Amino acid sequence: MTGIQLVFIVVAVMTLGAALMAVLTSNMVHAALWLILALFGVAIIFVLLNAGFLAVVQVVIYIGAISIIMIFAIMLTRRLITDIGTQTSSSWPWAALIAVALFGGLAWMLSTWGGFNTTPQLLSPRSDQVVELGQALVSPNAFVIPFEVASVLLLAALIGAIFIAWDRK
Amino acid sequence: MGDPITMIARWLESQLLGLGLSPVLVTLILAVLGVILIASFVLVMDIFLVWVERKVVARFQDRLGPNRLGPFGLIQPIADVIKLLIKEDITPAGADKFVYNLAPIIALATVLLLWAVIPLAPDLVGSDINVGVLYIVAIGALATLGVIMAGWASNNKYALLGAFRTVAQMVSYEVPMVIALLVPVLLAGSMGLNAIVEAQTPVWFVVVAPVAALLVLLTGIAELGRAPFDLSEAESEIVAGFHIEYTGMKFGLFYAGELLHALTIGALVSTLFLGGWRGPGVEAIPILGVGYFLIKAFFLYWVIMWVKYSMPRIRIDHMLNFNWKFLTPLSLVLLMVTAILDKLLENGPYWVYVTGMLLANLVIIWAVLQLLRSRARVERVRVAEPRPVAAPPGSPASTTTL
Amino acid sequence: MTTELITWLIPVPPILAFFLIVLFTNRLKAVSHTLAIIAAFLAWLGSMIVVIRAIQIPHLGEHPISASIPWLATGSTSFDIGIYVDPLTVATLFFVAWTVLMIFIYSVGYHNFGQPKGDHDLPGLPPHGATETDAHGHSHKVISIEPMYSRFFAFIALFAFGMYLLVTTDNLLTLFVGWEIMGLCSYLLIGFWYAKPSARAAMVKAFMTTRVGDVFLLLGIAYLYSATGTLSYQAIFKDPVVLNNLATTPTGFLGLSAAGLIGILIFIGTVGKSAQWPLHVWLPDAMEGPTPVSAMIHAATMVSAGIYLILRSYPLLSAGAEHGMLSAPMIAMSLIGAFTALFAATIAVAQNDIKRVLAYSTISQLGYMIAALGIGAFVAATFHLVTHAFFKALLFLGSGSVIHGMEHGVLHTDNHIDPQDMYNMGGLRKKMPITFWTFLIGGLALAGFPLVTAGFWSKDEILAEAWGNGYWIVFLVLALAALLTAFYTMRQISLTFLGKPRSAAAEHAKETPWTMTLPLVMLAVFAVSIGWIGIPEKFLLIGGLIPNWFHEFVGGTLLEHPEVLPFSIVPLLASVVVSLGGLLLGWLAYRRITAGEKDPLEAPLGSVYTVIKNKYYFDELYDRVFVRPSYWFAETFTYMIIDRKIIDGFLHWIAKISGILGNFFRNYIDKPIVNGFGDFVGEGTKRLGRTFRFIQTGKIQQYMIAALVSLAAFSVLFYYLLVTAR
Amino acid sequence: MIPLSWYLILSAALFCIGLFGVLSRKNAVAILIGIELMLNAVNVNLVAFWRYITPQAITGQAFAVLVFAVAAAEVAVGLALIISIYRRRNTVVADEIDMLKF
Repeated sequence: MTGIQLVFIVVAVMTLGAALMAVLTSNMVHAALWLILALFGVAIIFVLLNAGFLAVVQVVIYIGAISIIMIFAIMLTRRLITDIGTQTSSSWPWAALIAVALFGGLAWMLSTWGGFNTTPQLLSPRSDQVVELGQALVSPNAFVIPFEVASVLLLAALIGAIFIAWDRK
Repeated sequence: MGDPITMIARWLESQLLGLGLSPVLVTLILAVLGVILIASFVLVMDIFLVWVERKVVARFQDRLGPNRLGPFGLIQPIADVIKLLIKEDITPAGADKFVYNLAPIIALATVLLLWAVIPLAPDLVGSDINVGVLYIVAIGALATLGVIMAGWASNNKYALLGAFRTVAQMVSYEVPMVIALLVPVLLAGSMGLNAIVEAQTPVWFVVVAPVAALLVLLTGIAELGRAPFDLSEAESEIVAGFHIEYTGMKFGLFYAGELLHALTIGALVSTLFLGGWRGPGVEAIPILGVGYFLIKAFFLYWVIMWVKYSMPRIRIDHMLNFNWKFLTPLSLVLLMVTAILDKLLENGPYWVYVTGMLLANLVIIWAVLQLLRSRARVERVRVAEPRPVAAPPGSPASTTTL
Repeated sequence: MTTELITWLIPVPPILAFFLIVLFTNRLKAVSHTLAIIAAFLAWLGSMIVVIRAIQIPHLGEHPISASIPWLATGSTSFDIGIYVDPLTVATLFFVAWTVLMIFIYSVGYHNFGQPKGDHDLPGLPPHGATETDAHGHSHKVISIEPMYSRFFAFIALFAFGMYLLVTTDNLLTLFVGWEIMGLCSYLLIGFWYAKPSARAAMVKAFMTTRVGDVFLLLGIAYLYSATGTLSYQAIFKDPVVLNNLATTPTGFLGLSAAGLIGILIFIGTVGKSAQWPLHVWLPDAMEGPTPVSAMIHAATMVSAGIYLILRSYPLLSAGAEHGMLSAPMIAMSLIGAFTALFAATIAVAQNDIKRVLAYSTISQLGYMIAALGIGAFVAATFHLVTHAFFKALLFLGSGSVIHGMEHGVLHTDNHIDPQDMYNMGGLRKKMPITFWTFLIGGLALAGFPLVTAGFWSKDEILAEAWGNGYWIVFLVLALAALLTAFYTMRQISLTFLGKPRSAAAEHAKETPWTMTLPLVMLAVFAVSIGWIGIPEKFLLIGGLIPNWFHEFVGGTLLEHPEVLPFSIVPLLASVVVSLGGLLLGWLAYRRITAGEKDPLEAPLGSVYTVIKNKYYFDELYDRVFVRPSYWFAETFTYMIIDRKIIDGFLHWIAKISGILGNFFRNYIDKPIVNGFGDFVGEGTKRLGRTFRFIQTGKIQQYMIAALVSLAAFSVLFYYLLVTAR
Repeated sequence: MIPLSWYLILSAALFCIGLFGVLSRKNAVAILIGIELMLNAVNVNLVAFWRYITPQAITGQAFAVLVFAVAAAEVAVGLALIISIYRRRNTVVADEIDMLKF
């Protein structure tokens, strides 16, 4: 077991543990904080995958924006912060069954796939991924249309969110 | 070869390898050492900052400031620290203990994390990652987290209100800040901070993009919640904001974090716009860069203090309006103008490039001033109108939004 | 841009303008007309470029510009949509583009743009006028702006789209689409002032009458498609094999060949669209619409479309005709055309409404063209179509200008008389000089004033062809019609412009704004000059000065190039004599009619005059023969006798028996058996629903769980069925 | 070196945990948390495949960026809806928002 594998295992355990806590804990603010930890773990996974840009963006967007407004929303709907007792609905055994079954199915299916144990190829040292990604996102031959659509989607979501949450007197 | 820190690192490396350790382990040990070094350097400076802050504010307010303990009162901050350490550590009833204790650590740690990417001298940088500017934004986002955790865990409505205000402020001001940060990125063609510093030759970016520099400084002040944007700890409204319940060293961590954050903003702006470690003779003796860098950072720190002790606090709706209706559009316009000009003047001689950029910035400033002036005129007229204090409901006067 | 691309684009601006106006600028009058005029201008520009480029192509007839894309796939074949520019298209496109643009510009003035809003104008009625106070405090009435201004421009833009589509297309199906769009637009535009009962009646009449023709046309197209499997011009009209096949296939209907039957069906479509006897009744009534509409319908577009259709399908119509022997459709065309030419001309003589005279004149001239085509004079018919379009548009717009001037007078004097009645006019020469001179030019062109005007050359060519090919009956009828044409034209000019004013309104008439007079002047230029492109080569003295380019060019459309007839003095003399004689007679009879005087023809003609004045009682005849019998049939025969007595009686009888049977079924079968079963099913469903409705919890997560569980179950199932079972 | 399978198993586990959260939590915000976890699992998958299968094409990263955008939009609208519902019905419990039942 090399050092990097050790790092991976530590991070993976942290991520999965935090994710489990996020869906199990009954305190909503704690759930959000656990979510942040899980997301942070995913960011480290990105670093391990040589995608530094995505790791930083993950922190900016998921932790800096999404989690923060989630905490905001939790606090604004605060009747439930103080709710004591279970936060899971009565059908949770079914949910657990489905999740476990899905995981089993996925693991089994993946293990039958030929490329399951691929080891990484070396990245070409010359290429700067940030530059490459940036050019791909605005290149007419690559992702400019999805990128623009995503921007329009964000704008629409912005306006829609304002409209929905607007407190009409 | 005049760089003592690099030399020491080399020597240490060879010594450790000589002990028979594996290269990976040696790299790890050196990295940890580097982190400890930079962190302690910054934290020591933080103690010094307390003295600077108290001394400068005293001068601004026509007082003497600390002058009893040691020469010029230099030992005073040590005394402060001791006082904070021996105070009673209170955890309020009903507080979420774990989160409550974690919050001040995050508050200080996020500031320290920023120093990992700031280049102190040509070779002296914690980690020269290629997405440095983005990293700074990401760490800024984490800082928000510390505040909101503190506010919520304290189980105090003032703390929660303060946290809400801070988060609203930080999340909002992040928008123009990121956009304005894109201007030096665009000019340098890289997000790495060292690359940006290296691109600032022969002129600093403050000459090419003064408006962006101003914007970053302004939003930086707002991010760190200092006057005139210190709504999160407005004493007259919410007592002390998110850290109302904190005592002793936990409060000390917040306090130190705030002071250090101010210096960090200064360091950042100086890196991005004032040439960072650039100065005469740096090429020959790289360690000089640390000096230049600190001089610039402290100058900006002094500017931040100057602003803090000269301006009154602004109202919360004004603050948000100022951000969304003024700074954000302005930064967008600025980014577009800069991008277009950069493309247009790319192939011309350098002095045309610089002059063109400067002129464009001046035009933007002029236009903004004109806009503000006409707006102020309207505002003055509106304020001057007689307003009945108790208008019947439904009458026009009662429905005017103020 | 390539010529093909430009041709594709010609119909686009008008339809865009239509949608823009309808959807967005309904309330912005200035924007609406700007949009419409820009669209018309763009279409004009495109048309002119296409025309100029097409003219420069040698042997355009053999190698027309064409392109097409598949539109509707019908099994193995498909209907194409495409463009086709041959000499006939060029000629039509030329006059359509000019007249449409002029009419658009004219409409701005005609609908009083720039005038104030009316005092009590309502949508659906013509403007009544507004009261305006001038600087001295005097208030007087002025003309007010049309309340539905934008709507008008939207409609005429759509109309223009229909026409351009029809002209540029390369097959009969899209032609039919354009044809029907114009039918709809004429319906909408004739009834533009829909609050007037007469306009409503006229719009319905026009629509219903043309519908008769359209149904036959559609039949013809359908037959053609089933016979040949295509509707493309190129594949039918340019292919001698196909034409020959059609001409030799017998149909068993009156001994006609397939070509003959299709030709007659198509020709009936034209009879409806181009208002030929016996379907001519709608056109005079269509004068209820605003005057630019009349010009659009009667000159530029709709009626021309009818002629265009038969010109286009001339190879089919003439299939089977040998020299000296006409095919069946051609015989029908020459007979109906010649008859209509004379018949409508006689009616025109006795009409007093300025626009109605022109309407009948149009019918008569269209008859001319159809008769010309009937005797095989393809080029002459095309030529007359082009010249007629210009001078008739000019005349209609001129008459609109006159009416407009008269309306001004009516409002000014506040003396309510009919501003369209020629007996209320007189002496307008001095009041409206531009209108007078342009109208005079148009009138002379219509009358065929020798040598100078376009009408002379085209009409002369038709007469020459009739004479030269030995169809002397047609020749005589057409010559007589020409005489009458010259007569009523002069009658109209004299009554309107010469002599002394016969009413207070005429004294206060005023020249119309430049937006109206400019199109008049432009069209007047063409009414004179367009004839010079088709002077016969062997004409006395001036023949050959300008080469007879038109004959060469348009003749190329046909498979066999039409031969040039030898020059003959008889038709020339005839046309000069009838034209000058008619004009002279008209002038003598009507030059000094005073107010209140009767028509000088009334006394000598006696009861004949009454008959003509009442249009041979055709409206009444149709009323008696078709409309009232239909009503009677519906009311008395169908309703009273068949319906009430026979059908109802039968039904009552059935009902009684059914009642008895029904009682039996009800009591012994329905109630115990059927109802029992039904109740069982209903109750069972209800019980089932009550039992299972707990599934419908409204809880989204349970739904998701259910969906995922079933998905998993199905995945497993399919896996075993598809993978392991193999 | 870490084989691809580790990442795939990690992302599958993360996805299933997220799914469990979506299906079992009462609180609507908690359901959103589950959705975020699922989206992150997708992203891990995308980036891992990019790194291991097609490192020369940047597609995996570009898609991850698009997923970020979609996630941001989804949270913005989702939370706005939750707050709107909370204002009207004073609850964010998914089981209590069942006006469409029966």
